[in-house]
Amino acid sequence: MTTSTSPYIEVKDLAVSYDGQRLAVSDVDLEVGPSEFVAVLGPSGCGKSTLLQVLSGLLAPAAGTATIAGRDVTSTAGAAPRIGYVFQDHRLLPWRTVAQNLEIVLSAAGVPRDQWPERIDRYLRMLRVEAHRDAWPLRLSGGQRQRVSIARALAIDPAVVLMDEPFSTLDEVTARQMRQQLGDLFALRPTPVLFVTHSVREAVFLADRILILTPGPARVLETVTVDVPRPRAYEDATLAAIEAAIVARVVDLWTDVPAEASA
Amino acid sequence: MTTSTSPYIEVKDLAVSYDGQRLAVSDVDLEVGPSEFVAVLGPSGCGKSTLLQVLSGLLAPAAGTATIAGRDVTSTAGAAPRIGYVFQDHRLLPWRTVAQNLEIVLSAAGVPRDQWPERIDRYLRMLRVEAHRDAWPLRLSGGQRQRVSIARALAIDPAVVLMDEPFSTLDEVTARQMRQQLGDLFALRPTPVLFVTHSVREAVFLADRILILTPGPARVLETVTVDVPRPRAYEDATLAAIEAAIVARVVDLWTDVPAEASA
Amino acid sequence: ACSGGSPEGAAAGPGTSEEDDLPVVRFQAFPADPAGVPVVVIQEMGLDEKHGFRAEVVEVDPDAAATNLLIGGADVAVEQDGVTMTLAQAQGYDTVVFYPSLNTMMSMVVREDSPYQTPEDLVGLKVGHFGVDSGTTTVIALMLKELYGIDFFTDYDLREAGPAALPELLASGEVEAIVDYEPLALRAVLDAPGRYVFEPAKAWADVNEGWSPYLTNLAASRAWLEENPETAKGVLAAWKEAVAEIEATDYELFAQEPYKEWIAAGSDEELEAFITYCADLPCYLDDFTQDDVEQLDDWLALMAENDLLIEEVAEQPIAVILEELLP
Amino acid sequence: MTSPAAVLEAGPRPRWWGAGRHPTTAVAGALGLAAFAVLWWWGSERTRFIPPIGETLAAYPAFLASGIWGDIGASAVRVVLALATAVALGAVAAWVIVRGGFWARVVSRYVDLALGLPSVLVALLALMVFKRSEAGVFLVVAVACFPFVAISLRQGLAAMGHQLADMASVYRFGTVRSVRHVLLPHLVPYAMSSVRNEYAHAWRVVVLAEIFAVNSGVGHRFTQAFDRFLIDELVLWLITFIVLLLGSEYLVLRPLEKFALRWRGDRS
Amino acid sequence: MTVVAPPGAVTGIASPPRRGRRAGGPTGLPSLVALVLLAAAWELTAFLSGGWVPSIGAILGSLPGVVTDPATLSNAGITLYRIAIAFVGATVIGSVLGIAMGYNRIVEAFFRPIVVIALAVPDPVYVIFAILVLGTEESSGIVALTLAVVPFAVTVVHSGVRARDVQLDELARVYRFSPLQYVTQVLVRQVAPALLVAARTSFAFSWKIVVLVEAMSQPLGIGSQIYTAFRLLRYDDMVATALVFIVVMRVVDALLLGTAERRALAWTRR
Ligand SMILES: Nc1ncnc2c1ncn2[C@@H]1O[C@H](COP(=O)(O)OP(=O)(O)OP(=O)(O)O)[C@@H](O)[C@H]1O
Ligand SMILES: Nc1ncnc2c1ncn2[C@@H]1O[C@H](COP(=O)(O)OP(=O)(O)OP(=O)(O)O)[C@@H](O)[C@H]1O
Ligand SMILES: [Mg+2]
Ligand SMILES: [Mg+2]
Repeated sequence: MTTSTSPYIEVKDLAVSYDGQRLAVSDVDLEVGPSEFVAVLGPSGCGKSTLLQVLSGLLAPAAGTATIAGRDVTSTAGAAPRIGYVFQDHRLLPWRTVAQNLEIVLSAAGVPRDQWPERIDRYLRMLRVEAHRDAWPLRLSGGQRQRVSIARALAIDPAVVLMDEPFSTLDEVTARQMRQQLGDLFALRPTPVLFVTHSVREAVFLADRILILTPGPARVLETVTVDVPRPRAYEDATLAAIEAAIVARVVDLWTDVPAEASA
Repeated sequence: MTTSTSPYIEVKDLAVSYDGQRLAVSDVDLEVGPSEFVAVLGPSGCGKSTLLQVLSGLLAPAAGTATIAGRDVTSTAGAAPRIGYVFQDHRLLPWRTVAQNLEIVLSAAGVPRDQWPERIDRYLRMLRVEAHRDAWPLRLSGGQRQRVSIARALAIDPAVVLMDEPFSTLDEVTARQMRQQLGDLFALRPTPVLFVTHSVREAVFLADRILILTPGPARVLETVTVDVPRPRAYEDATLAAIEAAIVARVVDLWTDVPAEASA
Repeated sequence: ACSGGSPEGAAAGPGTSEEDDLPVVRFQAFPADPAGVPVVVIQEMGLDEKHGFRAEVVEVDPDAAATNLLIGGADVAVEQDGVTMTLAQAQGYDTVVFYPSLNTMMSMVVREDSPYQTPEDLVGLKVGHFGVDSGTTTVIALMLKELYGIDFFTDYDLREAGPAALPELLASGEVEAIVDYEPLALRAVLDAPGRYVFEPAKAWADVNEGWSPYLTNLAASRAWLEENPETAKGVLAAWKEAVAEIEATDYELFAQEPYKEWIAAGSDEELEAFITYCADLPCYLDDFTQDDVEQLDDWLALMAENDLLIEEVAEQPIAVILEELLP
Repeated sequence: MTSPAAVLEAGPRPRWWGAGRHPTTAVAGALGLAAFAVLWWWGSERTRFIPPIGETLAAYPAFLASGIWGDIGASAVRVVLALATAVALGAVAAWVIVRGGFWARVVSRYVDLALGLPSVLVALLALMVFKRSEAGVFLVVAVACFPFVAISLRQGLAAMGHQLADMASVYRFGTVRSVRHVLLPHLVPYAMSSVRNEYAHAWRVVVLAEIFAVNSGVGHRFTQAFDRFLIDELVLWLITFIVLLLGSEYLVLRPLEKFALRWRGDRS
Repeated sequence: MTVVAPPGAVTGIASPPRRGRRAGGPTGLPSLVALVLLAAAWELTAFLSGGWVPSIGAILGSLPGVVTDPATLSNAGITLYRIAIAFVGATVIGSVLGIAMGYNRIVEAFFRPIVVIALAVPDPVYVIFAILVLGTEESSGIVALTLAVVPFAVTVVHSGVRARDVQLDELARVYRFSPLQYVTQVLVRQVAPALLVAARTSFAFSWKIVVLVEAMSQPLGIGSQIYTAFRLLRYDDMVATALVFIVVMRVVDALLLGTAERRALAWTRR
């Protein structure tokens, strides 16, 4: 289930700058296969979110190309195949209830109306927020909002999943369940996933490959292939070993360079 | 450095409800000594943020009392001693630069103006965002914003520190540095701290005592005293053992009960 | 220069000017109204000082003019009509007219090349006016009813616009005829080009012993007249003298500054025509007798009878002969 | 109309809301002005009463030299003072209304009432109360403008959210700091739109109020031209109003707005 | 960034926040207090004006006459009709233009000077030019009215659109909301408060300016009735007529816009 056939997501020589001056991402190359789960690790502020924004067509790069399924995505949001994007901040529509927030993306994705209730139920249950179905987003806790946002991204059966620290504000137990669920879902229906996280263990547990980025402006420092068969166990010793290796590697690299040198 | 003399923060029989119907917190008792670091662990949506809001005077409880330094804080925000509050969302003033955001709270806290530059420098450097001194908050990455928010809370030399998942969106390496810094700072100048987190290891590493909450509405399930002398090492085996014990304990408890039963 | 009048002075009550002890009299006038010209003449030729007062001009908006006089915004108005004074009387304000300022200077104008010869030809057609409750419109309406049996308000297809815009409307063919006061009607005659189809002053005078209802009059509150008898007499004397000055030049005075600026004719041609018109009519009147008072009362009674603006005439005549009021 | 569809489908590079200053916006602004000039030219060709644009502009310097500054100054003082009062009143009203409770309802009744008062009526009543005086003009303008400021600021206050206010109270900002650093910056866009509107509204109302009440100011002069139907002079006055408003828009309001909202980044 | 929260939540600024405070008290009492205070102020004004401003007694005295006059009813109908058209026209044009300007810098830059010019033109000029260009038909008054109101609506909507949360736009783009969905679910909901203010502004201006339009160019309507009363020196009738119609307008405003407001902002109530 590692890199296979032609890459589904392909980024070449990508450079992004805000205000036309500061580089946030420089010279990133990356590939995600058609059924590959790729995790992205990088120090805070290195440009991970920026990368996902480019891939979703929200931000135009200063240089380089980004394609999904062969289509250039740097010009228009929505040109690429259906994307499930979990934003770093939740971005729920505050004037729609939780269920309505899902309905609207289902409708936008052209999912037939009769499938909605089943899907909404399934994903809200999977994310364990089914009790808040009819709540307004502003009345949810931080973690609950994040989970709704994940449910939304998954509910549309996306062709590509982009996740920006989706489990960052979840407690250990919930996060483990979620990871498990996400792993199962991916095993069941492999989809190209680009998964930004700051938890090394999480990355190791979920990903086929892990991209390690440098401190900003981001470049790919290293690629780690996690050759552990699925299903995996969170406490698995092999995973722990890989995690330890990665941590040991990055502790130096991410600290050596002054993280904010780019400014 | 564990519970000593009379408690500095004291919460009794606290119950909080939104809309006057759903309980978000029920019957919480808790004490924090004058130089005690207490971590709070609880499943997502159990009422941790709600608890901090009550302590900071933002939310009126339905029942019970909450005092800081003997003063009732349930009636007015700002009645209690100087509080450094790291909100779960950053809550920076988007129209003030990073440095200005700190200046405003320093001025509000009555810190003499000639001390500002030094303090701002110190804390921005500590949180490793000194390069973004003059940036607008909207142009920072998620983790950078959170760090500025922490710097703001610490810069005023607070009498009490309330932190709501302050390191949740930081990468492993940065988070470790931050934890270390916070631990050092606390060792240097012990202050009552109530620290909400979802990382068990983080809690074990930093806290004198850990409160474990039930799924919402929150009650205190258990108190774990971390009797490991400081300075502690993050990879310390004793800490790992305590972590494992807590995880083992909560995995059942937090999953057994349907997390959202309260709705 | 003439359009001045200090705002501060205007705001203050009647008083005396600073340089000398002469009482200040504030005259209110419409901008561009020929009724104001004698006041300007009074100022320019020093007739005010000669007659023991100092004249100031307060320019007022036509709509708020009566109110301005009533609230004391001016001492003497030069542009009030009998109907308005009757209304004021009915509301309990004792204001009176004491001398005519302008003759029946209003007309009905059609385009020159149009086939209409009399007001009757216009029945059913678009006629422009500037307000069904305006003095000009009601006067013409009553005359048309009396002379032709035409109900102005229902027999014509009425179109309302500001008085100054009416000539444009006629010229552009938007309406077939307009009723307007002078010199705006004259402007229509020159610009459209047009011609008079009904001249009230002449038409009414023909059947009423040479009398026709004045377009405007000098007016003041009875109390002011009685409290300032000498000044009031001075005002009237100065007015008469100013009118005489104008008539002595056969109205050619209008062509000189600052009167020319006051009148603000659309063109020199229009001004020439207006001078001719005035000299012919004539625009200003030079006597006011008990007979005129009665004629005015009869006219107002006719208005009341036809339910035009007023329901009944005032108990006392609204016009007074100053010499009789102030012996 | 460009918008919603464009948001979704177009999105050219660089982003459709652009980055930094576009020379194209200056060109577009000039085109907007040109469109107005063309409309005018077309009007003067087609009608007999609109004077040709060239003649009018040629006459403008002489008009400027003809002693209109005193009147403009008089009116400008009235407008600015009344507007300042209206903004203060409107801000207080909005504040009371958003706080809720009994007085909120009382005050919002007055805002509603003032919203529904025709300026002509207020001007006439002011004439009766203040006779012919400055105070009347001032009051008319203030009464006409304040309710619009109030509803606009009320909208801004209601849109504020409690997050930052909570932060301010935890860090004990106190009233002055809260207002200065939290409330005012948040209200900038709302205040800008209402100041922009009410400044223009104030000029319109001052024209009306001066008709009735005083013998000075642009309203008085404008009415003189209007009553005599001196179209040429009327148009010169119109140009003056336009210059006044364009000047304050491009020299004061926009730079101010740009400065106050620079934190929002590239969305001007 | 603009998280919209309940009105009333802002209480935190000066005093400690107590969220969920409901605007208190019965509805009637504040109105009554407002009325009494207003009446007192009016009487004082009437007194200070030396009797020129009609007293409340005089106004109440002329009210029955005004209300029972059949002309009042038909005039009110005519005026309401004019206001309705101008209001709808101005709100629609203002919203479309304001939204377009809020989204596109070029459109904004193009229309900005035009809007400022439109703002600069005094109301009477609109009226007179409409008559001269379009003739004396009923429609010219309505066109003048609409033109005079539009720029205000544009400004309000424009700034509302600019203050929106761009992050939600991005959400809509990523999840490929259809234009309709975008408009109804993202745009309108965010801009709703501004649209309401714009509607309220157009409504108020329509009514204010219609008085002038009718006074200047239309023989019928409440505006000309008010003006006629003034010219005929019946100040009490003038105020009474205005009062009647102001009440009518308040009712319409409350029914129409009040309901819309409650609907549009339901989600903010906790
Ligand atoms: N809108 C913006 N304008 C200018 N600079 C920005 C903007 N957004 C982000 N940046 C800068 O770009 C860099 C990368 O930001 P990005 O959000 O991609 O980081 P990240 O890797 O997602 O970090 P985190 O883990 O903290 O979320 C940061 O240094 C940040 O300061
Ligand atoms: N404003 C609100 N109105 C109504 N209910 C709310 C509100 N805020 C939170 N809640 C509910 O109260 C409960 C506790 O919320 P709280 O934010 O305290 O959780 P938390 O422990 O901080 O969770 P997390 O770890 O996800 O941030 C949740 O079930 C949430 O749905
Ligand atoms: Mg990020
Ligand atoms: Mg929380």
